[in-house]
Amino acid sequence: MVSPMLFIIAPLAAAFLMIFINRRGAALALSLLTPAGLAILGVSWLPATLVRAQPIVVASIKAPLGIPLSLDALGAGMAILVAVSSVLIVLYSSSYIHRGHHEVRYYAVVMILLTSAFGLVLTRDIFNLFVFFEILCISSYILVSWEQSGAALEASFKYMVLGSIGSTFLLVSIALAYKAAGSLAMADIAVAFDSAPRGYVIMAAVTFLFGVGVEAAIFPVNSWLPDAHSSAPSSISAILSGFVIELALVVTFRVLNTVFAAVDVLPLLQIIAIAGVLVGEFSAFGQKDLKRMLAYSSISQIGIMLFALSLGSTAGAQAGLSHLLMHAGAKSALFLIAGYFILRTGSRLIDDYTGLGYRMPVSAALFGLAALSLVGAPPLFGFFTKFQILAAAAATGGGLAWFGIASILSGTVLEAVYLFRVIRVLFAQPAERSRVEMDLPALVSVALFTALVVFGALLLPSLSSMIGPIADGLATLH
Amino acid sequence: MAEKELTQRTAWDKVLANLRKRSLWMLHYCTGCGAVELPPTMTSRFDMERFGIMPMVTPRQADILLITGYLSVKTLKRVILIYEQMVAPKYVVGFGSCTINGGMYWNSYTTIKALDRYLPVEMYLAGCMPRPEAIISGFNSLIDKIGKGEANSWKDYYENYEFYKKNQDHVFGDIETHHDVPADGRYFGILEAKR
Amino acid sequence: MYTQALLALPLVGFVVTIVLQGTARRSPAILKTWALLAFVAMAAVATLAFPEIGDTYTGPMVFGSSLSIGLTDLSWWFVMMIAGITVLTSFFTLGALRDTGTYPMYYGWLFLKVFGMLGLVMSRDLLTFFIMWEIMSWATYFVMQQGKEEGREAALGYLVYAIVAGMVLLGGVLFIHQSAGSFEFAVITAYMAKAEFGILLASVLLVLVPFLIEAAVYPAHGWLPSAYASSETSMTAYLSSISTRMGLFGLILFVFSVFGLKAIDRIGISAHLNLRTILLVLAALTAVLPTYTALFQHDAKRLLTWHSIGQGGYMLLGLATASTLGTAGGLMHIFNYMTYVALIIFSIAAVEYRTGTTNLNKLGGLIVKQPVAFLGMLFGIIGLAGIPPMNGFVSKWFIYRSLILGGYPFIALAAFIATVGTIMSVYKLIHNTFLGQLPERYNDVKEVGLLMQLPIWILMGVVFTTGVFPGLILQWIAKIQVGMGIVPIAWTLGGVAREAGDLNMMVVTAVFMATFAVGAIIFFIGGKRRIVSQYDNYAAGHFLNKDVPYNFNYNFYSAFDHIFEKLYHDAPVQTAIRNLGRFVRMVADYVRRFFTGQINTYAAYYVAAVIIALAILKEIP
Amino acid sequence: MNSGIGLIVWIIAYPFVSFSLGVLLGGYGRKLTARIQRRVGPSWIQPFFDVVKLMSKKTNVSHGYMHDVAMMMLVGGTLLTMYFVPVPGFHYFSQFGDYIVIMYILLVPPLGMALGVGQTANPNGSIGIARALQMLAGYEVTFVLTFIGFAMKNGTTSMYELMMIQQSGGVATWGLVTNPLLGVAALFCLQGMMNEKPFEVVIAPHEIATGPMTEMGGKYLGMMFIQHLINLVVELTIYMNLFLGGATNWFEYVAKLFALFTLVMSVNAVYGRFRTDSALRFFWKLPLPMAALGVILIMINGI
Amino acid sequence: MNAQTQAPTTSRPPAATGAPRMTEALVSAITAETGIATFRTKSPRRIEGTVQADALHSFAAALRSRVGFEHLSAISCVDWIAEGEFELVYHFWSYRDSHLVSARVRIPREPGSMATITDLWLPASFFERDIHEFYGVVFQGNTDLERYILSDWKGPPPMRKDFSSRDFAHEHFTFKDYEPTWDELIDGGYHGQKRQGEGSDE
Repeated sequence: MVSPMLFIIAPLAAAFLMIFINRRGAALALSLLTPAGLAILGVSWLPATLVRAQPIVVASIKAPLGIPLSLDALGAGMAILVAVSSVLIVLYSSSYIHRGHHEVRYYAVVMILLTSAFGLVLTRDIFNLFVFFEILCISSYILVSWEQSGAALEASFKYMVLGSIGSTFLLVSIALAYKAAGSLAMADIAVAFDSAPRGYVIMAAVTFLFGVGVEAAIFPVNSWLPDAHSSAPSSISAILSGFVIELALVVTFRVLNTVFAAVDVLPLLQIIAIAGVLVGEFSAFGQKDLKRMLAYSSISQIGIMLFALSLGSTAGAQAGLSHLLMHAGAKSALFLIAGYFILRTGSRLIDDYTGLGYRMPVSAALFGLAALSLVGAPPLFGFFTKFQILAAAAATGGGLAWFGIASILSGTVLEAVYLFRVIRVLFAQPAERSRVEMDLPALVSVALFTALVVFGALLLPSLSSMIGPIADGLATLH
Repeated sequence: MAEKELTQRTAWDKVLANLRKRSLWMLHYCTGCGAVELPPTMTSRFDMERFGIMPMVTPRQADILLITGYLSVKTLKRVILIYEQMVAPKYVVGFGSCTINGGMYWNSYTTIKALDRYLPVEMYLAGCMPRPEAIISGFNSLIDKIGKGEANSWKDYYENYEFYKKNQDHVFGDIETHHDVPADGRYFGILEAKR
Repeated sequence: MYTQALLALPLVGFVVTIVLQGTARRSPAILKTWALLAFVAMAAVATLAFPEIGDTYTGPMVFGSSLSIGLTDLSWWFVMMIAGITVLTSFFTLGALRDTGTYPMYYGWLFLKVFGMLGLVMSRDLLTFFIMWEIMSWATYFVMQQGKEEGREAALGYLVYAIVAGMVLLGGVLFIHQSAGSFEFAVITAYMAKAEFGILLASVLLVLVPFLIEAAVYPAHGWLPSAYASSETSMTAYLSSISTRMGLFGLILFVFSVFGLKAIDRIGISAHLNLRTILLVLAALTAVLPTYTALFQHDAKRLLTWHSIGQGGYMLLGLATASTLGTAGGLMHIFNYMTYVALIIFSIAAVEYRTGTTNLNKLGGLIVKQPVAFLGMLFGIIGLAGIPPMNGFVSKWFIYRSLILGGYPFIALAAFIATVGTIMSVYKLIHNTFLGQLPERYNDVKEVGLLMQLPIWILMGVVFTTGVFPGLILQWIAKIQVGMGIVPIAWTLGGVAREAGDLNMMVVTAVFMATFAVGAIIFFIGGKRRIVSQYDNYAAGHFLNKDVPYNFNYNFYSAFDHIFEKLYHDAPVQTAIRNLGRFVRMVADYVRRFFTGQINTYAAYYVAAVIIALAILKEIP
Repeated sequence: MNSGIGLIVWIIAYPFVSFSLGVLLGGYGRKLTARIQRRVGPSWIQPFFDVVKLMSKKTNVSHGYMHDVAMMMLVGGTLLTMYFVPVPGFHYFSQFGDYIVIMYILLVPPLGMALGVGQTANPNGSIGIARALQMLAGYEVTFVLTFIGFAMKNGTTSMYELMMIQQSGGVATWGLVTNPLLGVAALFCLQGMMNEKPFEVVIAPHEIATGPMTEMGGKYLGMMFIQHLINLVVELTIYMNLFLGGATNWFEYVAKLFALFTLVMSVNAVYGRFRTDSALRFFWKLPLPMAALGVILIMINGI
Repeated sequence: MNAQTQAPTTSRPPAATGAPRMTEALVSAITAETGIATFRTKSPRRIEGTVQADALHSFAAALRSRVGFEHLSAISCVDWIAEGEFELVYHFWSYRDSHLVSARVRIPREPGSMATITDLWLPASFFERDIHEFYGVVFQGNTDLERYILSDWKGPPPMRKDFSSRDFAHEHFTFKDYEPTWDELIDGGYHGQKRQGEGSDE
């Protein structure tokens, strides 16, 4: 079987190759083929990882000097999700990104972002985690500022400042961990922290939480997200909202859950999650700008996922991960369609889309379906995932859990209203009726994303068999 | 009234006429100075209701159309519309000398001089204006006529409608009363459908 | 076997309609005939499914429990009503819906809505119930979009209420599942019988509130008038006849069979002051206030939608008494109301089809031009006002008798006040449309085609026969009452047997026909009569013609308007809900300011977060 | 005369008996009003002459088929109510319909008239009908409340049983005596139900030309008179059955009829006419609270 | 006759203030303010005078604004057929002084036209229509002189002296041949024909 190291090497190689060839066609082909190949790689590794995690020996250097990497079920799952999403998004970008001069560089940076994403999932070494985290942030800054407009530059600057604050906190946490464990491997650190004094571990855990938390858009520190997602090109906002912040969330939660297991951080996470849900929904309610509204919606959805994961039960973890899958599909679809709405009407305000539903019927229908699933209307996939989360929360019981359920339910009410306000504007009386449908590649990618969301329920039986081992990847680190 | 008309009445007609005469409802077309004579006839001093006579508001419900004074050309149009809206058998009672021969307005260019050229008048009450006693006696004689079945002036309007129509056109030209009088006559069997 | 087929058919219909969608523009006839055939087949399957009452069929496994559907007496009663009214509506739209081009997915969403309703009615466990409830409310939202421009605005209003109801119900489903341990109705009933008071109260409230919202009971009725009035007319007929009754179905199912009457009566202080009394008071308010709002409406459809709220109040009145006569009255009223409101709205649709407007101030005198529509509306309004010999009277008689003898005098009075209000607004409806002077512009109006007349004739027959022979309906209701755990009503073909009370509609109608004949004889004894033109009218000597508007339509009940003007314009409930909306927008605005956009505030948030997190973690051991 | 041949004969004869009673009542009423106004007044059977004259009119005017059917519905409805209201010796039909049925059948004639008047396309008529329906919310609501109180107290809604309960103890158990509040409130409503002044705004001759009867001429007005006369008898009998213990024999029945009618007509002879909204306010300010108080008293000691 | 054709400015004059004046003071005030000296006291509280036709409009305006006669109570017309003239009498009334001023204007019968004063008083159009209908006087500047009392009248303006109402009545209407029988009872022999003979229009 091909070594999982390819996850890191292949995109890097593709990136440099593209820069070297510097031809749009080649760049596009490379950036389509690499993630597709990795997706197949992930699928090939999945059955093995379901049995037990596969450690990867890098250049035959043993610990403690070597960099411990390992591919477990969760890693494989996330890898497949990332790869498939990026294939579709690159397909969308081919018709969305105008044939500008440095388009090749766009694809190169995307490839680097992919590398860091796969790296984050595989690494078992805390410093290695820091390195991949830094690559991820930097490539995000570049991509957010892609349109070189005033708003984009300002947004990426804000994103960079917060990202760097996060990195410093992460470094502090790594320093504390290294002092305690003497080794950078997560397994050793975990053992060290068990015996370390409580205050010491709490400081490390909190700094780590808010270090990586910035990228995972955890509530108080995610204020960069609305500006970044709304001024980034839609394909990039789809990548960011689609799997980057979810990936960071999963990684944060996994490390907190295993390395800093000594500290019971779950109640704190629940409080943060519920706050995130409420703030996200209420701010999205008053929005006039479509992409900004979707960005706030991502904040609340992240809150829901974090709430599910932080319930502590396996049912909660499984529900959270399946919701993550649904959200990746639905939110990406919404962002990509929003991209074309902006492209066609040249405006980002919802009120300017009157009658667009008649001029772009297919995309408006897909927008409706994605919104329906996000809100959780049966028989779409979103209903089952949201129901599982609430059922898991009800199972754990307790005042905080029921308050969480209440806030999620009221959040859904707000979400339904502001999403369907857009649909009412779309299907209002149109000025003129000339068809301006999306281009074919974009339409194909959005259709596939929406297909995942609409027919997700059919995946449920197969998903429930795999979700077990994937979920306990969150609790154990091998 | 043709002699033949009187003798043909069956016993049932006689009984009916005697019952019908006990209830007469009046519609006053209060013009000129006659209207003021009616309140005393209706109230407690003379009490017209003893004879079953009651003032009514709309032409549909009235039997007697009481013209209580002079009629100008303009108001005659309204009177004819009201007369045609009444349900037969109906009786026009001219009140005071103005309806008989123009009264003190005999030389006016706008008042009509003889009511019976335009409407079939059942009875005139002479006087400028007749006192309540005269009104009561007039109505009593009308009741007797109805009882004996002689009060058939309303058929006259159908039988020689051309005469009345000619006079009306002479005075104020054609008006639209939504009534086809000859057709009504044939429909209700008053004109024996021969003309 | 028929039960599954019954549920599958509308789903197939939905899919096929989407496929046929392309043809809708070229020839709408294909789509319309397909919809009609599908609905007729569905009705046939529904009748065939009668012997399968009682057994349940399990569907796919979801969250560890299998979704199960099955027919009970109550659900079969509702299934037949849904099937019947759907066939009639689709038959009516065959003629009425001229350009399905502008209503792209009219039939598609109708199929989905029927699927949702049938599923809801046939669900045998809590999870299926909730899933079908959500599908139905989403389908209703999309069906309402198919009307005029303001239909979309009103539909969003409905969506807010529906999503709130859906989420509260979801909370209820979760709470019940958590406390009772399973979604099965039987398990829940057993658990609720001996559940401690707090859990029982919470689960009952969480489940009843959404049903009251969906059934548009008094405080939560704001969404219904504009949503129903602005959708397409035959859809208004469909929605107001059966769609609002799904909330009531939920109420009946949960109060009587899932929670059980004994559990419900545990909530409350005494026999006279318990949950059912609150329901009665709400029902009385629902019956009275919307009916008197209907009085002041200028649009025929809006007037009738206010009535659908009012009549919903009557049904709830009957059901909340939980006595034999009361529940029989409530159940029968659901059927009765469905028949005569559909009849009235179909005749309004016939008038709108020809004159193009339903504005009561502009219509008049159409009895001469559209006699069949007039007859339909006449039968309908006699039923709606609840005057013998139509079926509306029978159910109202039951409700009155149970309220009076059940010891609720003032609620019975409220019910009668509502009846008087109904009679007034109903007469205004038929007077302003069909009676009075015919305006010049409607001179060339003709009667509607045979296709649109057929449903009107059928419904007239149903309204009259079930009025004269209420036994036909009461026999099903008796079966349902057994299922609901209530002493079934001693029914006879003409009404109610001797000891339970005195009503024999056959005798009442027979005597009425005899006396009517006596009236006819007296009429023909009198002299000949001739029909005259409408301008041959008493106008104090004034000459009437076609350019003299001589109609009394505007501000028909001026005395009431004069007395109740203030109360009508700023109804307390509507302002309360508007303020709530404004409060949510204000909070949203306030929260949005959290994201200031300056980087220094973000950094400050960052530091604050870390400090707070450290503090929290210090506290938790 | 509750079974067999006696029943058949009575069913055929009853309309004529009731009509002649109505004529006597009508004549007596007009005579009484005249006497109050120090006038001689018409003959005792003046309504009979009026009806004969109206029915023998030759050229009747109709406005359409609904106008004709409405007249039949009008007379038919009142006769229907007449059969269901028990009178001494005849209560065969009250086993098929209790007072709620009667209360609704009472609405059939006004609805019939309203439809007929609507077709005559005369605004005076429509205004009259609008006023009649609004007045309904005044007196009918209060009368029903008194009935509800009474029915709840005795546990039955059948008028015949209520009558029997009142007759059980002679005068002491009359409705008016046992529940004076309900009885008096119902008296006010009786004045409204009979459309007598001060609640005569419906056929206000001066303002709206006798309201609904504007376009009714000839036999149409005749049939309305027939209905009005029979209605007089029926409504007085209803009040008598509910509050004056009905009647065991015909003399008592006729005596009570004329006594009640004297009260109603004397009030009618001396009062002016309320406007619609002031009439409604009157009903809601005095009789309704009185009836409500009566019902509360029943609830307190009754149940 | 300079007929003012601008739109009638019917702004109400401010109500006159100050103490009510006596008749002589008023006469002198009128002569001073309007410059027309023909006005004399006719009787207590009534002042009368003649005005030239073309001077009337300015006289009326002055009277109204400066002397305080705000109310135009009537315009009447007299047909002096002998002199071939119409005489229009304008009656003005002062609320404060409660005096009536009547201005007499003579216009020749043939053209029979006069300037309108509807621009000062809109109600004046009512009197002018009346006079036009019954005398045929044409008021320049009055936009609607349409007939409204004798709506069906086809003949000449009936109040003019040259129109004999009696002749018109006799030739247009036919009288009933009235043979009273009751007079024999009273004075035994006074038969109707004497009454037919002489003209009975005195």
